[in-house]
Amino acid sequence: MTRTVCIIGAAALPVGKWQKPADAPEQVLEHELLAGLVLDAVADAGVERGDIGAMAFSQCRPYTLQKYFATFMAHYLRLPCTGTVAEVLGNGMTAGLAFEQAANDILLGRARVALALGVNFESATSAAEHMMSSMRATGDVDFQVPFGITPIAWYAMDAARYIHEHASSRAELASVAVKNRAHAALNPIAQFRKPITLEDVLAQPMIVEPLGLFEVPPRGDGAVVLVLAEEDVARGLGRPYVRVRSRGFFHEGAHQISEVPNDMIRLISAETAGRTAYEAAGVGPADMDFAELYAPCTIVEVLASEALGLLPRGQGARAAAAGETSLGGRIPICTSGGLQSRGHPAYVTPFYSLFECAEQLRGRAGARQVPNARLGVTSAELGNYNAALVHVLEAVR
Amino acid sequence: MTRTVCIIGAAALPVGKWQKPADAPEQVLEHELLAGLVLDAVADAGVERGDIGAMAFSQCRPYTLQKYFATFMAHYLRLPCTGTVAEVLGNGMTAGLAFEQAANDILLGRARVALALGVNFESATSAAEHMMSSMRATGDVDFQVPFGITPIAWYAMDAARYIHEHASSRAELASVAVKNRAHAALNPIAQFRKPITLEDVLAQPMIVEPLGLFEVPPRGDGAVVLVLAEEDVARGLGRPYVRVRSRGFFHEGAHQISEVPNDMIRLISAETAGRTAYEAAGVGPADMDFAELYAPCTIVEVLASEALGLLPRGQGARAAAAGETSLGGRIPICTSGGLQSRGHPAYVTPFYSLFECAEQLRGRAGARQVPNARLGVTSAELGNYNAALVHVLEAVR
Amino acid sequence: MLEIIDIATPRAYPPRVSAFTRRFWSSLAEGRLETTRCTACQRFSFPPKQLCPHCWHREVAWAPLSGNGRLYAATAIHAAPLAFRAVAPYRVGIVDLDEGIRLACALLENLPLDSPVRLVVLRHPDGPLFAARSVG
Amino acid sequence: MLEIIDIATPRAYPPRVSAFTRRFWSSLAEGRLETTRCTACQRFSFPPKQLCPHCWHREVAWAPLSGNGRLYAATAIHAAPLAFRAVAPYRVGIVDLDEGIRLACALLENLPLDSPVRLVVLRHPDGPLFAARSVG
Ligand SMILES: [Zn+2]
Ligand SMILES: [Zn+2]
Repeated sequence: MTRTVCIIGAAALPVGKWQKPADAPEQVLEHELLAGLVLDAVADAGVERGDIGAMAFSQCRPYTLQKYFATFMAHYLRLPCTGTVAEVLGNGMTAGLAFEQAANDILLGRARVALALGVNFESATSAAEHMMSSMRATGDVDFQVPFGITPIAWYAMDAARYIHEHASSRAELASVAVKNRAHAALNPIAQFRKPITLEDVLAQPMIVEPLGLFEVPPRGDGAVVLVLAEEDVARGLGRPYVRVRSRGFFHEGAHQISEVPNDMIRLISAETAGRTAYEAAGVGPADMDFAELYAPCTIVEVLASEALGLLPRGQGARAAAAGETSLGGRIPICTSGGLQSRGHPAYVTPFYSLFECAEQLRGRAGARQVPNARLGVTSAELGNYNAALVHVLEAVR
Repeated sequence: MTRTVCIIGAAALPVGKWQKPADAPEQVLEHELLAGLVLDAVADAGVERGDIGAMAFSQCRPYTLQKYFATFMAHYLRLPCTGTVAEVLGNGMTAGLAFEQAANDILLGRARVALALGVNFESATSAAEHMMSSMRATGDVDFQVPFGITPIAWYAMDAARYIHEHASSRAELASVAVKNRAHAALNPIAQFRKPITLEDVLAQPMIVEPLGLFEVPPRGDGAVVLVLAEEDVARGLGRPYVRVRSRGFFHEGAHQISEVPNDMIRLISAETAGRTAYEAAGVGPADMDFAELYAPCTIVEVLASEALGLLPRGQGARAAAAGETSLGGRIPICTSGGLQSRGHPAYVTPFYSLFECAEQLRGRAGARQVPNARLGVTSAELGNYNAALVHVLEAVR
Repeated sequence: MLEIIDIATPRAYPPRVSAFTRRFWSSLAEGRLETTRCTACQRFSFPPKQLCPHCWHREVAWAPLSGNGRLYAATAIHAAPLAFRAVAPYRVGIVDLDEGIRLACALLENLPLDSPVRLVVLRHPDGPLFAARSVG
Repeated sequence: MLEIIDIATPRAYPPRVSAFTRRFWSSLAEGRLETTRCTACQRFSFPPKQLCPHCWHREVAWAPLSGNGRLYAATAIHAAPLAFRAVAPYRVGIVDLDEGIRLACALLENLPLDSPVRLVVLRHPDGPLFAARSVG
């Protein structure tokens, strides 16, 4: 029997600063917030609690004191499961992999309804302190980390190379941040919603040259619950839902930089995973009504858009500056406001992307609705897009 | 198309103290060791590197400085993947869940050969310090951890209850440790191999009453690589292999203790997961030639054996004391030496169980070989066996 | 009201307090053991929760607990985490309260299993905890 | 031999040394840049590895590297991790060595991409690191 996975319900916390400092007299507890979201998402889906057979969690940050969070939550909700209960980890792809794990339980017939969920609390730890841990993910701890390379420093080097090779400019790249803020202004769960101009972006302090404060992701907390189901279940509910048309994954066998010189700004993994997903769905990039991409920095959105065939190679920044990727443009990208403005609680960020796709494809995106949105594409990544996970999603109403 | 998963190759580091203190001038690096094991396991399997399409990692302990270990290893080995590259976490079940993730990629046709692998280094951190983190997994951080409950304290309470209800004794339970040490004496990768007597066990200092030092798991480091493949591939290699006949999973919806009083020493999850696995394979507990169980303490082996139908309820400790679970007995359990003597590098422990099953079922267990071993059962757990993952494995020669 | 026992030292691992759980700890400090009870199915939860884990109803009310129960299981911990080293060995137990709730807590005496027990408040200088002791 | 530049302060984040990588760091301290080369396929790896990542052959030999290459990409890091705050902003770059190896390292100057560069040794009091600078 061939099964099809659908997204039938969703709930998301507005991205922002939720976590309290460790010495604050009153704490905001991750599990209290997430349990409430589970009930919201399940109500949104219209399923019964007893239908749920699996829970796939994106891992919490180490700042979350409650350990073995997945099994703890199964207890908190008194939710027996015949499918998997586990936590997964994979850099920025973490929530994408959790989504896959929940989907796999449905594909393998181990659950008819599954939750993909997680909470990422980190804002009470300063960026400088947080980077002492996150920089240990930027390459070899002994051969790359000693130079102080931060996670977004790799993207900055992508930006430098892109400007150099394609005669682009910081201003062209910065236009992506302006566009994303304009989208976020229409998104009630976005972290930053006050519109900004190109001049505002260019006037920000440098973070990693040539990227300034508004071109890199802010730090924040978030939590999302997605309800997945086999299509039989989805059909029986009589509500709009989202069909997972296809998926593609590829890991290029390198982490951050390849030791064998290659074309670093051609994201070969996104290209390969995207091609796999498009082919499996029998569609092409031109069929997409919108794209919600994992793109921590402006440059990453440009490179991923090009790799996924949404914009011509070397022309992505220019196209964004020309408004092609804005709402109302040829191919709206990151209608949520993207990682710069919707926010980037990293381990749940791909959940937020899937949440935005679900809102768009169920016609619930309000002022930022893409008219007649029928097909969308979303991506998640590992490292410097060394691996990509791509999903093509379809509206069913 | 229905696919079947097989274990075709394996390599394991002898369990022991490998990790060096953080201030030691020379470090033993997790990735250097694991990379060597990958080559060993792939050679054992007889497949080509290019056949491998996925890597599922048990997560490393937080003491492992190299972060995003999975994608780092994909780079270290320059191994592109079309299946998943990710790390999973789930208490003592961690490696079992990683094994499942690798198996799922094969079942879903995303890889024909997949690696399930991981390294657990922790021994350079003292037990008292380590428990400051691990106790945060022993229940609710705010309502249970403040009493200083350690992970194995729950098992100690199981032991107290078992002795109370079934008129058993510490000596009966302790006999499990003697049996496991006798098995470990025959296992070249076991952490402790010097035979011990019941008197030795009873003379040890108390750790958590009524369990003494030899009845609880030692701390140690380990690493394992398993090579999984679709049965077509396995068949083509012309070597003995292990067929995964079936699996069962159940989470009871509680973490450590249920807030609703139940029969705590009836491991309902192991019972349910075991039943699911037996039924899927069309076999029963009496068909098993041996069992390799996840059992940190003596009492846990008794309870899990009973829940899996290998020994009658309330009679497990007595049966062990009578030699029924020893090599040569009715149903040999933990021929590897179990977690007390083979060792317990927790996040890779279920890999070591699967490794032992693979050795037994391929007839390579040497002096501890179960004659004509054809079927075996293995388990992994979450919490106080709040969830169980059970596999029935079969020899194909 | 539970008996209150004064302890001279601060808690080894103080629990966190959220806006929601503050009520539990404030009541406990005054000798009242409370938890949440579902307004729909009427079942108790412990630890207190903002939602009912039994039926997922979202409305719960605070309700008193008698503190009377039975000792289901117990141990003494000799090998202790760093923060608890000074007090090791110490006893902990699992108690089934009369209201049908199972909880874990400190145990003040070495009691046979199935003994009737009663919860008490341990008043540390930095806040309360709870424990079980024999009845009478 | 690489130029050796003395630096007064210890390394902000000292690399660990294993029995295998000791050779790299010892050589570097003396101005020699070495890495491993496969005895089967003859390809270089960087960082040095006990096995060949290109063909999975298990025998490798230590081989010298010229230290000459080309700057592929670069940035200056202003928002720095705690340990690097004192030296921020600092430059890092990606260098393609003539031997066909791409590596990341500190960058001593602001150079246009594709500039020829040469690696140098930074001799800190606690051990060496490496960096790239302009040629000539
Ligand atoms: Zn209720
Ligand atoms: Zn080679």
